[in-house]
Amino acid sequence: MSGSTIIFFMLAAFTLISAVMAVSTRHIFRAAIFLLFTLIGVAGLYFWMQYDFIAAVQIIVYVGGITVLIIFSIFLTQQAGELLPKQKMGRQIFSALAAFCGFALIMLQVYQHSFNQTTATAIEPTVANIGNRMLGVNEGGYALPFEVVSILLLAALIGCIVIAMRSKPVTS
Amino acid sequence: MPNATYIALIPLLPLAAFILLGIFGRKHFKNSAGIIGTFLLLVSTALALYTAYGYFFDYGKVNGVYQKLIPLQYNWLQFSPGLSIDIGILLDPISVMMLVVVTFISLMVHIYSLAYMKGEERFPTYYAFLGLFTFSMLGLVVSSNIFQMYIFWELVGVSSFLLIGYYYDRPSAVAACKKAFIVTRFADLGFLIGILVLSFYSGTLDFNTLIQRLTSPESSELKTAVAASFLGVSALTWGVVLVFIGGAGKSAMLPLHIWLPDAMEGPTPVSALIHAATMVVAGVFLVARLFPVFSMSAPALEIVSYVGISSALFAAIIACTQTDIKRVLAYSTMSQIGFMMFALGVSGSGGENGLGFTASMFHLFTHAMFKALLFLGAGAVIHFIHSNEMKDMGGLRKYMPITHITFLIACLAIAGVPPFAGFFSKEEILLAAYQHNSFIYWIALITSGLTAFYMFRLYFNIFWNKEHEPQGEHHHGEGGFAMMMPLLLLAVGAAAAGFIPFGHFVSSDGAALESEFHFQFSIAPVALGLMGIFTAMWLYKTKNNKPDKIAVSLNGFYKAAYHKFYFDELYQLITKKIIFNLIGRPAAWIDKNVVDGFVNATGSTTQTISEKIKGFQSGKVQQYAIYFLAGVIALAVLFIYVWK
Amino acid sequence: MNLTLLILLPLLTAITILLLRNTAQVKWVALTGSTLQLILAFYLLFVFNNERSAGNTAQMLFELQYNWFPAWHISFHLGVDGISIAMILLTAFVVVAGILVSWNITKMTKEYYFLLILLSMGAYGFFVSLDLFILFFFLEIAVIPKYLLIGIWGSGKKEYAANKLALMLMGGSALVLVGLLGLYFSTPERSFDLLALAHFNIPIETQMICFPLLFVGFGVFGGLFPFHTWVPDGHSSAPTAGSMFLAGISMKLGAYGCLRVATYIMPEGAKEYANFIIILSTIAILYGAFATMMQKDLKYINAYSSVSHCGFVFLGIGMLTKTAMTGAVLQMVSHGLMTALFFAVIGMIYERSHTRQVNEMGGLLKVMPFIVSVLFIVGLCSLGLPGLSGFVAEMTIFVGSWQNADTFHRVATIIACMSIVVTAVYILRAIGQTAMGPLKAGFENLTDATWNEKLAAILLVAGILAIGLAPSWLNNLISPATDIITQKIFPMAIGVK
Amino acid sequence: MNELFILMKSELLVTGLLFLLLFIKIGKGIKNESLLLIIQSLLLVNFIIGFFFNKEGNLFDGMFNTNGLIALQKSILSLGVYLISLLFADWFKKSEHMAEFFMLMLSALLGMFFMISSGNLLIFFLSLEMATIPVAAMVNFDLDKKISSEAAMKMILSSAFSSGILLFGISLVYGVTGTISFAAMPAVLDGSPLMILAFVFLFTAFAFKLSIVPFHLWTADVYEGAPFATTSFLSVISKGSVAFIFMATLYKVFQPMQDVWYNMIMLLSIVTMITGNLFALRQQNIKRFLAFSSIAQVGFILVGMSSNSPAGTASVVYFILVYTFSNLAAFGVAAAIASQTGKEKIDDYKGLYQNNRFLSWVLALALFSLAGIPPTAGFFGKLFLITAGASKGNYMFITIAALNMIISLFYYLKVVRAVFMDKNDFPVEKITIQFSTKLALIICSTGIVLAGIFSWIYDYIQALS
Amino acid sequence: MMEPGLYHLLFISGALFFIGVFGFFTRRNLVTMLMSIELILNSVNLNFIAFNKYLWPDKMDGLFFAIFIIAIAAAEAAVAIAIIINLYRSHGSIDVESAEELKN
Repeated sequence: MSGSTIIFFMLAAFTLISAVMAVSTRHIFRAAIFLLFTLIGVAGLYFWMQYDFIAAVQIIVYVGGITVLIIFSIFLTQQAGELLPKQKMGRQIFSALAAFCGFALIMLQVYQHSFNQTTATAIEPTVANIGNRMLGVNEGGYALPFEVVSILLLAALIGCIVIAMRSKPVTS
Repeated sequence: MPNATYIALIPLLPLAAFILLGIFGRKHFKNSAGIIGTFLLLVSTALALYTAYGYFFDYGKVNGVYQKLIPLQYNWLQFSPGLSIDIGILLDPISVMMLVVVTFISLMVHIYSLAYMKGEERFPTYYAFLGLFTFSMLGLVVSSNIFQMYIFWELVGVSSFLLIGYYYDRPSAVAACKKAFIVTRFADLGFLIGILVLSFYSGTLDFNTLIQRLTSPESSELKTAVAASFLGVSALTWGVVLVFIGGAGKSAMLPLHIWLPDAMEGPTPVSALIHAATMVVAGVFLVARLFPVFSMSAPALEIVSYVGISSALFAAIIACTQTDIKRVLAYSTMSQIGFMMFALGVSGSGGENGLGFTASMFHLFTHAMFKALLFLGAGAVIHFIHSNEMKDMGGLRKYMPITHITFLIACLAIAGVPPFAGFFSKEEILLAAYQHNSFIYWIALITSGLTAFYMFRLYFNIFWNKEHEPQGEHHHGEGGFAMMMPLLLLAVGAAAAGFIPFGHFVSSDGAALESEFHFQFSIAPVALGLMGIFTAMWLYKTKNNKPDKIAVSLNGFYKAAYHKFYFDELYQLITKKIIFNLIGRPAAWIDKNVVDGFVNATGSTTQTISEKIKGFQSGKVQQYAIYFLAGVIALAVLFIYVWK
Repeated sequence: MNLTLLILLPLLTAITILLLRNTAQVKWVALTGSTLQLILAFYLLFVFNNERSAGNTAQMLFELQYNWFPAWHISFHLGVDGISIAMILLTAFVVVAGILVSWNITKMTKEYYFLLILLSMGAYGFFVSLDLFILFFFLEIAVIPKYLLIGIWGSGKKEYAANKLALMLMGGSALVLVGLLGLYFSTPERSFDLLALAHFNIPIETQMICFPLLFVGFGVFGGLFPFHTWVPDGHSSAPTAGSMFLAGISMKLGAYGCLRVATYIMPEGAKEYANFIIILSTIAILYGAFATMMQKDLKYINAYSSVSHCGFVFLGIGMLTKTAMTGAVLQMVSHGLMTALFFAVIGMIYERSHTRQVNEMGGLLKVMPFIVSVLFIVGLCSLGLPGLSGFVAEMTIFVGSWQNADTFHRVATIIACMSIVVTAVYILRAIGQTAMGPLKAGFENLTDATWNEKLAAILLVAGILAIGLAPSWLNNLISPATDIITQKIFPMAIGVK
Repeated sequence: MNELFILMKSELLVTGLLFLLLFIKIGKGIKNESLLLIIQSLLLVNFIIGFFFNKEGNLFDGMFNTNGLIALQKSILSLGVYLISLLFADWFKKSEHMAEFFMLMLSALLGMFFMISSGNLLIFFLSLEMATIPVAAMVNFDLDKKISSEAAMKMILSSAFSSGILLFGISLVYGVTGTISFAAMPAVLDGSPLMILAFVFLFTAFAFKLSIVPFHLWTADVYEGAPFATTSFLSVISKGSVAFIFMATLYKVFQPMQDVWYNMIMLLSIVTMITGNLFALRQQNIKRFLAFSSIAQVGFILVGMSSNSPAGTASVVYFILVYTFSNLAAFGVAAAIASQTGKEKIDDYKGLYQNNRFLSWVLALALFSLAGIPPTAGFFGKLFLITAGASKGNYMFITIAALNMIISLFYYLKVVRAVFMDKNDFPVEKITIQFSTKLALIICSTGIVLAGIFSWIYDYIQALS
Repeated sequence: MMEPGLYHLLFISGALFFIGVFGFFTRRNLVTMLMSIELILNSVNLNFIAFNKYLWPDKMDGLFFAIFIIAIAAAEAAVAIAIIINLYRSHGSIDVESAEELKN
């Protein structure tokens, strides 16, 4: 067993265990922290796959952005220290069952499937390559999605501002 | 060939009276309606007489045989090639004879009603209806096409309905007119199906063609009709028997007679016209019209004769017990028509065999005279007494002498006392029966004795018996001239009509039939008739308690006869209990609850399901997501594993 | 003659009504429009007969065709034959009479007349269309006006009745739609054209599926047993003119569809299912008549009797002989006029006595002789009195039915014949209780018909008499058209005598 | 670059409008009334421009496609937005966030334009999100209503969940085929079980957006909670755009798997029609009622879609045009009533006709059109959908669809009955409607009546598809 | 055990996905539900990167997809949090079961 393999399994275990903890702990802050761990674990897997750029993005956006956002929202909406309410047992079991069935189904299909594979030469996911493509308009260029996302982010921003910056009190 | 136009006018003039008086009468002819109607009918009668003269003495006879002439025919409705309703005029001895009878009796009634119905609120309507009836009856008798006959048959029925229901605000009249219509309609169902059967096998609706196709031995139509059978009876028999049912209904034959006594709710002149002289003999006329076809089927003739004779006897027995004078006359009518009917039944076709046919028609003719007379006379009595019940009458001979004499003539005629008209016709009928079927002959003989008895029972009860106590201004009882003239004219007919050599004109094959007079044969019926008369005289000439005693001694039988052998009750049972409760009510119930219920149930089930499944939309977003995932998994499994 | 006029004229009338401000003018416009339409219908009859006598033997006359939705091969294809003209005449009569009897309507007058005219437009369009798509279009166009007419101006449990009617008719049209699509896709060129479909031999398998769909679908409109249950409630809840239109025109749409679409296009299917049709219609005839006997409400009486009478139409169709089919069409016309008149009379009586229960009335002949005389006429027509149209139609059906020589058809015919007695029973009961007998207290001051009511009644009575007294003009108009239909069913004309 | 301007004319115009609004908002110089006028006129231009300079072509390496039909679809959507801007003018003018609302709506519209034109899964996904996320914000625009935020929460969470499912599906498709380009995909689709699984994931995301049962559960809640303008946008524009791209995807990209998706669509169509109808039967709130009825309508759209033919395309596009008119008219009337009286219950509509004839007739017309009653265009729309669906010869399916029209008629008539027949002692008082609202209602009614009878509208669509 | 590869990664991503799904189903707090969504999106990203690396390294479709998903996730999260905060203000709670007024 090579070192890479060991690292992989450790990363995998870390990610999954964190994920399970993130959805099961009754302390909301711990959940946020476990989410953070999971995201870092996923980033680790990207590193493991030598996709450095995406790993970096993962860390910056998720860890630096989204998690912080979530923690802020927890601060805004939650009295700290209170335990999360427990879901009904029936719902829990049913959800677990549904999730497991889905998982089993997908894994079954995935493992039965023999994937095709390209024979063409790989493109290295370097920052330069990515940057060129990102703003390219020709074959393999992603300028259009880039523009779309930018407008989307603008729209999301406007939406957030309008909704969150409400002035009048609620009348129900 | 006769001129079609004026023959057509015979029925059309009364129709014109109907339209004119029906539409404008109420406003414009309030008082003159009677005169208008009578005048139009007078013209019509004159034309009918002229036609009869022409037919019998001028153009009708070719080579010694009276022809069936069709001076007018118009294609009214074409069903399919060869099968059409043609409205036309068929002249043959019986139709010409009927033209005369109908117009004459109708004219008498028109005239009589001028006085009798005077002052009625719906006077114009009355004359309009009379016109409609006369038109329909005339149309019926001249029909050249079996469907045309059916058409006028129905019209006759409806005009009878209208006239019986003339006093529409009397519940009893309403019930009577409904009953008359419905019972005859029920019979007409048989007629209609009979027409369908006959027309299918003969391929035509035209009388002449139909008779020709179904009687000539070599015709293929006849062979098929005889060969085809249903329930073991040949199609031909079915056809004519069904047609006969129609005739039996109209002619009040057993067991379809129940409407006739009730029909006396109509004004009395109407009873004279419709329920004595004309409409009720339509059944006889129908059988006579199709007689050649009937004669091809022995079972059918048997049925006709037995229905006829049993009705005759049955009605005669009931007539002996009734106290309403119009009802007595009604049952007597039924009895006499039974005579005509069985006369046809015992007749053969052609030559000497056709005696029954001639006798029947002869009796029809004479009966029209004396029965109309009886009714009109009874009308005069009722007009005077304002009651139909015998117990309110008695000793009227002093107050209404003319009525008395004419009534007596009519009674003698119907009783078969020579030389009055009834004697001759009844004699021939009995002779025909005697030659054919002795059982029927004996029954007929007894019935004719009974006839004499109940007629004179009526006569004595009205004009003799107890003395009448005049009340108030009822000093002289006779109606005016308008009422007396018809009585007198009819009395002449009733007295003298028997001397017409009827066989010369009317016979089953158109050739003259010499009727011989058998003196020795007449002894028995005349004797029986006289016996009946004297019995009646003994019982009823003066007031005594003998009738009551006899009634008591005949207890059960008398009661049954008095209650008309419970036929009405039987019908009540069938209609109310069976038709209404067992068919009508369930049908309505099924419609409300099953058919409709199914539709409503579909609606409410949908609503219920809609209510039941609302839990899916629980408002819980997580549950939505679970359903979402479940849907995804279900679809995936379905399409990966099951539905490839 | 341009047949579009028949559709445009009502449309124009309807639009004019919408634009009017003055409610008093509305009814005059409606009357004028419908009278013009009646004149147009007569003109159509006239030119049609002229063309025919000039030797024009084309199946349909005055055909015209515009492409409408070329992508679907839908064309605005109009044309008439004898049957259509008979139906158009019927519609024109009933519409004029209907407008006349609703002269005194005060509630939402404009809308009322608008809907009436719209309804009539649907009927005209239906009867002249030769393309099944537009036929269906016009069939459905009439559903909502009926719903609104019952729901807004009706009486009794009107909302229930309106709903039931709309939903059942919609159900019928759903079946029709599926059937039509089956026909459409069975032809190689994908056509909705009636004549094209008729000349193309639809495969027998398709016929076996589509015939019942279409027949039952149209049958729902026509009140075919056991899909008739909208009839009693719908008719009795509708306002007078609404009932007249419903029973007089609307039910005929269904019957016409059964004949023209189902039977004509799919002769094999008709042959296969004829026995079912006969059984259902025979049941309807007798069962409807018996159910009528038990009704106490005049409108219910007429509604149930309509079920019975429309059973004759289906019987005539199911018998598959030319005469019976001609009789069926005659019965459509006859029943249309008769039932419209009956409803008109019931409406007149109700307006005065404020009751429709027969046992609450009596002796009305005394106070309203005109109305009651008309009631007599219509009752007698209903029970098949000669000289009135019902007789002609029923007898033609009977004679035609009898031409089938086997026991099954015979028995069915006899059972159907029996209804003439039952009909007599319920008609006489109804008339006897309402019109005859002693006058009930409180009815002494009722008045007779007004001019508009008289006019309406006379118009319809004239129609009834025109058929009843001289049926051959109508018979000659219809029978060539039914001949074509039966020829298709039995190409070698069977030896019917 | 000239080509870019022509091919992306609608997108550029909308983007321009979006930025114009942004600058105006920043500058705060213009009153709502005049701003609305500007927006309306530019939207009208946007609608009209869809009929000119149409060219077939693609940009950005096939990521962006356009042709006449797509341009027409965009025009229909623009028309819808234009009508919304007219219909709810009253509400807009009162709102202090009108500019923001329009910015969100326009960005969603822009997202839809890109979505319809999208040529690969990435741009499709992005534009789908762009058409969703701003709408979630729009749902929350009744800021002082609790149900509005509840609805927004439900919308954003459900759509995020569905995005997750969609993305998982896309990732599997990518893994199996190695491409995300629509053009390249048909050649490499193999119909293997994993592919079917991936397709199901993808399909359900469409189903979610189109509110196909059982993925519809968010619909009614969101429609009810959202402001009228948003609800109508969601039910008409969103749904229309997703239907367009769904159809294009099925017909072009997943053509090799048509057996699978035909059955899937048939099944879901039946379930959708029945469920939508059964739920609609009971509803009292007009928005919720229209939500369920629109679910049933989607079932009908699926019938037409199942035909997999140009006729199917044409009938779906046509139906959506008709549906736009009908549904917007219904929502417009409901909004007009709600904005003045606050009444949203069907029972409150009893006796509406007494005081509000115009609104009643428009509502009735709209409902008849939705129910498919002639002579409204809805009749033609439904009939063409069914006819297209019947071309597969599956009569069971067609019969069920046709029978469902009965149930739907039942509940549409329920409203009609309330409006016209039921008595009410306190009917809705006379409602004054703004000119622009009236104009929009008239446009809708005209559309409802004439879009069917003037067959050239359908012919135009047919020619393009 | 063999060398870790595509299938292992797919297993991890699948597991992550359904852990997220489970969380989404069972968590009652809206913020934690949002967290579950993030898990789901991460699993998808992992899928894309894995496919890109092991199967289709010749183009960078998967990679770009992942990048854009991250961007979308951010936008979605932002709007979602805005909505949640708004909901908190109006309902006084971010328990998902406190907002179930719209139903049936």
